[in-house]
Amino acid sequence: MKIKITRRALLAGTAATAGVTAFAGPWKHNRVWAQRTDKPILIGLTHDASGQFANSGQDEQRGTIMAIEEINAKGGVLGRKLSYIVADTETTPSTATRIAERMINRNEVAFIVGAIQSGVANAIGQVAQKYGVVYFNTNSSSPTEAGKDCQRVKFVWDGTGANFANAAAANAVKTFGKKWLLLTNDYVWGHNTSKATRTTAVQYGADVFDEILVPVGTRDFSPILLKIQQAKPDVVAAAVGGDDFKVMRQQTVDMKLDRKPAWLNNQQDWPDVYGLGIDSVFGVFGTTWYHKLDLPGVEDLVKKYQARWPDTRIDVPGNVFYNGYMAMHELAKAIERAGSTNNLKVIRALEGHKMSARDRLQHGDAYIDPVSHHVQQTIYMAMGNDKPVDKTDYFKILSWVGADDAKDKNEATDCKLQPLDKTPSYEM
Amino acid sequence: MLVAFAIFGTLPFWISEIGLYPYLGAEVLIFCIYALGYNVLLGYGGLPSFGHGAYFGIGAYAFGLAQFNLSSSLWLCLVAAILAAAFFGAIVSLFISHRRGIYFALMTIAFGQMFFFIASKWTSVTKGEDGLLNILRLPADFGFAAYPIQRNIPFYWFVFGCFVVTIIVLWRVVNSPFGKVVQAIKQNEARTAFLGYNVVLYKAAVFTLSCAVAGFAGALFAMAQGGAFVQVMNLQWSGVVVLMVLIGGGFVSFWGPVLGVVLYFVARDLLGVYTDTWQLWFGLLFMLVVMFKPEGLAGIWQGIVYRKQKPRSSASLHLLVMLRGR
Amino acid sequence: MDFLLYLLPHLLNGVALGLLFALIALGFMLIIGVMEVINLAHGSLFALGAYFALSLMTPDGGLKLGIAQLLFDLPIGWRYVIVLILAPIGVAVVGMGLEVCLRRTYGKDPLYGLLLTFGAALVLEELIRLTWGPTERFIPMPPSITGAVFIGDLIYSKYRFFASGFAILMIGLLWLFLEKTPYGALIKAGAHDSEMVRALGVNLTRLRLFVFGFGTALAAIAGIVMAPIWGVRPHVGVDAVVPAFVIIVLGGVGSFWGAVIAGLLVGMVVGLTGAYATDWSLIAMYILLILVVTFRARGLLGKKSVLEL
Amino acid sequence: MALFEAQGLHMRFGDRVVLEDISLDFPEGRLSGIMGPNGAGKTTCFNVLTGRYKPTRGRVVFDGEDITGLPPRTIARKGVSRSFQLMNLFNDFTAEENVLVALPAMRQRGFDLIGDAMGDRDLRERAEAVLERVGLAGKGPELAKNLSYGDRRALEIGVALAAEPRVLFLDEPTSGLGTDAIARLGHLIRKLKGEITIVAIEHDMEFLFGLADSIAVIHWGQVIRRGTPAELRANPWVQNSNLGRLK
Repeated sequence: MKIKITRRALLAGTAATAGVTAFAGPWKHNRVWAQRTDKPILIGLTHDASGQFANSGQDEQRGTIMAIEEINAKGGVLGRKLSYIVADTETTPSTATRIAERMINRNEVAFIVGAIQSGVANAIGQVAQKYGVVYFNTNSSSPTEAGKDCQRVKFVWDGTGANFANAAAANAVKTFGKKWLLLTNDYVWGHNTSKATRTTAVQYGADVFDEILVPVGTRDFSPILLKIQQAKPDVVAAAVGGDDFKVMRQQTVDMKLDRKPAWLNNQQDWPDVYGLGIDSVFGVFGTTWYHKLDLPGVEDLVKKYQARWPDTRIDVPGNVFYNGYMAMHELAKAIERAGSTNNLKVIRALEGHKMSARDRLQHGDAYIDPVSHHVQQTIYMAMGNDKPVDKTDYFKILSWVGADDAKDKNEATDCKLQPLDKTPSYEM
Repeated sequence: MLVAFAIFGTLPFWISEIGLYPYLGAEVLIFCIYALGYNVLLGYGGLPSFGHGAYFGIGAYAFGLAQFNLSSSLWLCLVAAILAAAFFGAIVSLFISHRRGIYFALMTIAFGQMFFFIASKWTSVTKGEDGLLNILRLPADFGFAAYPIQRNIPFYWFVFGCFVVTIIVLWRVVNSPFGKVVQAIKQNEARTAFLGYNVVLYKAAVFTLSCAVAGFAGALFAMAQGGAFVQVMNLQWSGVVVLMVLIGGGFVSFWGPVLGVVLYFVARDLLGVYTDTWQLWFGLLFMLVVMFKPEGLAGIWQGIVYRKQKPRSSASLHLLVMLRGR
Repeated sequence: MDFLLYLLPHLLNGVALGLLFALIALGFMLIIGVMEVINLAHGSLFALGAYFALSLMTPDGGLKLGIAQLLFDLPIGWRYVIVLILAPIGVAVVGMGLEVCLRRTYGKDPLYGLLLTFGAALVLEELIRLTWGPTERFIPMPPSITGAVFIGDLIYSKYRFFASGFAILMIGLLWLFLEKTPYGALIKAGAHDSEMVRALGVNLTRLRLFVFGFGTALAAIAGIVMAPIWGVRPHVGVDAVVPAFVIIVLGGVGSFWGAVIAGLLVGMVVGLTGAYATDWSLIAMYILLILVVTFRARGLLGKKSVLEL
Repeated sequence: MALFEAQGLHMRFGDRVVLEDISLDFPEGRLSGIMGPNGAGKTTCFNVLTGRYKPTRGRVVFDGEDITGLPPRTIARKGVSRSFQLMNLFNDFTAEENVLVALPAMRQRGFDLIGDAMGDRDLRERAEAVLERVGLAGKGPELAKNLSYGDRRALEIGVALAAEPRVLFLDEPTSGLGTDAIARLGHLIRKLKGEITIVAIEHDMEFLFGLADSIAVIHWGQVIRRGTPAELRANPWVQNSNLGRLK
């Protein structure tokens, strides 16, 4: 047993990144130590590197890291450089909790950024709230994130399932018809998203005649596809996510069923489709950003991305990258506005903050909702591109909806942020 | 035993110095409890369950639900978690106790998957993939005084206390007449039946017991995380506990699982800092252990001790027996 | 009548699904039946098959050897046929490497074989992620087997016809091999009486190496055939190994027809629950397993095996 | 009055008839033998008698009670104990633990989850006594798997004895043993004879002839001869048959 101690000690010696930490004094406020002003601001990046969302996790990581490098190239924030540490959250909440604890207690990060899956985001959010660390949920789009599971320290950057439903449903009733069938992945995100779709669709006169619950982990959609054919709906509104969605897409496209009923897919994450060929995009779906938006600055970002990440298989930036990239830049700006890395000041600087369409590289202005901490933003509707200009041009952008129209009205009632004065002060 | 207690009993004083952190210590201890309970089933009973995460998860959910709906007493909530896990374990044991080997293993997978599936589906109760959040670390009320265990270090002490209790209970169980019978069943089920034992009942009992311990650990884990998440119930996490127990040497030692858990978490935490591909290195390490030292870490340790201690004094023999477990 | 018309496509679909499930389980069955090793790396080898096929089918797979260019220049149909032969051979080599590692566990508790392959599964999956990246990949298929067919007014996938036909072919070939060739007889003898095989003067070590390689090649074939249906991603193997496991136990360890029947049964159950109670379709297979094993200890057609000890 | 009786046992596996109308009785306090060539149905008969298999037809009666088809553990609890032909010890237990687990007193405490199994002096003394009885005094702390072949056989009988049976069934006790060990075993069984009722299957005729009070010969699933050793020895059929070594 003694051997173990020495081995551990040895390992500790090699783990040079860890500063010498001691636990002293009462917990809540001992985190506010005098900081040397030149000490880098350490950001903990909690992106999935394995598990179901490894691919998206790595894509948002490219976004956050690129933003950090750009900020540092301009001299950092408040005279301090940004540095970062990365840990794989494995798409697993228990891992995420441990990593958040480690980042805060051992690595002493100032902020935590990154999430794809809502369970992971919640696990990190809870730890962050306990210590008061500001946490950015970059890419988990469960409506509960800015609803009942909102946190004072947590900010949600992606559009949620409800946003996409709001943006799409009204239009789809007019365009495709009134006979609707819902295809719902049998988990919280699926249920919430379908609920939002149903509400909006019914409001615009649709008849939702059936809802098929698809168990999470379904690998064969053939019975479901047959069932859909037998039911003959005008519109199939699908809230199917993760690997299930990839499998469903593949099987639907293979059977050429992607044209006959109109498919309304909630959101299409870029990393999930890129590389599979333009044919593999099916249905109408939402996204927060596209690399061929006709806006100033978009092309620049694409070029910068390609220069920085020449080796990645994803040749152009997509929405997942974009959310990570924008969030990190906004974090730096918020620190600048707050004049401090103190969490409470940063939170105040973020709440209600307005971001211009120009800065966001979107068509409409966006703002951080002070009620739910959700970034209310432009939502684009898109479909597979029938006239691509190059091999990356998968999407045809159909329309866009401004922040206030896409907004999820339930957030205001569902979300109850912890009071700011009950949030521990934290500064690194 | 003393060495283990000494290391874990002083851990908060030095863990930060070696580059780790108290939360990790608490998590390690919780998984030690889980793994030790599991090893009573696998190492002593010879019954490979590949769906044990289910009972860990049931414990976590039961703890959270009890806290929200029943009582704000820590003890009652813990008891509820243990009973819930034991209850479902007992039901499952009715189906699987007359099975052996691979059929036993498969049935545990099937039931584990069912529980996992139900937990993911029954979102109104478990909150599905979002997780059952805001589970509190309730104060430990001893009647004469109540201690808050919100912060990580007091929480660590609390978990350590639970660990000690678990060790003592399980140690007594494996050395009790019941423990002997269970070991006899592992070695020779038919013979044990011919000696007049109702082996099915014993298998059911040991399965239920280890489910109860898993539920206990699950409840502690819910406190540690402040929530209950469905992922701990999936097949992969059920596999991880088997892996930890065997790599540590659960077949040859009571303490094996503890070694395995420590190795797993520390290696993962440290490898995870340097590489995203820790799974590759850990997998390789694991293959090497299975190939060259299937008795696991405890086997290596025993090899060293035996070689050094050819002429044993009775005192050191006693110590050795305590260390090896059996 | 309406009811029957509604049911019929689902029944047929269930049969097609069942054949695919049986195909997925074949390699697993061979290894568990003959060597009494539970090969948890089956899924990763299944995935590896798909990735090898990816690399051989298209330059997109990252294979930069000059000789591969010859392959890429072939018409896609021929390329596909060649890949269906070459990729499994490649995977078989990997599998044989694994068998060499496994030798140290022979004669011990079968749990150790299971654990070793569990470790191998982790390693293989991570190697796949390192080599080909975490992104979803796409293997081009000959156009003659993709697309849709019309059955009445229903559309069905052409590829599924091909895949289930292929599954029947593989099941038939394997059966012929096991029953009608001297090698098959040897393999079956090796399953139950290793002493007899030794007495016949056959090198048991080599026989096991061969069987394991053969089993992993079957896993790879299943991986390639399933790729257009399930997609190709590093962790796709998990989707294969669990059903394979279920099917083997349901059918009974060591029984060829047991596995085939169980595969069909699972396919039918998944197909029908998919139509009538979609939200229960995934768990149906486990409920089926629990029911069968509760009443028939060794599955449908199982024999006694050391794995029970 | 026989303590243990088999009445008209039939046993079929599939369409194979293994036992056909077997009736046997084993009087109290005697040593009865069953012999026959390999494959004659001896072991199946044994397994039916001790409850491992349920006979297709017929009854097994112990002490006036019908025990046909009861599970092995119930039969064992009534006082029927058996040893196994292929040695069936708890290999990772010590010799003492092997015996300990078999004691009825231990069985009664089987669901004692917190007591110390090895701390009960009374139990250990009883176990020690059994070991002594089978000639293994002092070998208690040895692991069963490390014992010599002869010692293991003795322990096998010790485990069966520890259950404090009224009837002890021995399945081919001499198989695999050398001459010395057989002699030792003979000595041991002779000591037990008279204390309890013993039924032994054996194909070593010499061994059985020297010990048994009466012997039944089974062939093709039927009892073909019964009698005392002397009667059988004189029987020309037995002499001519190849039932085993007969000097």
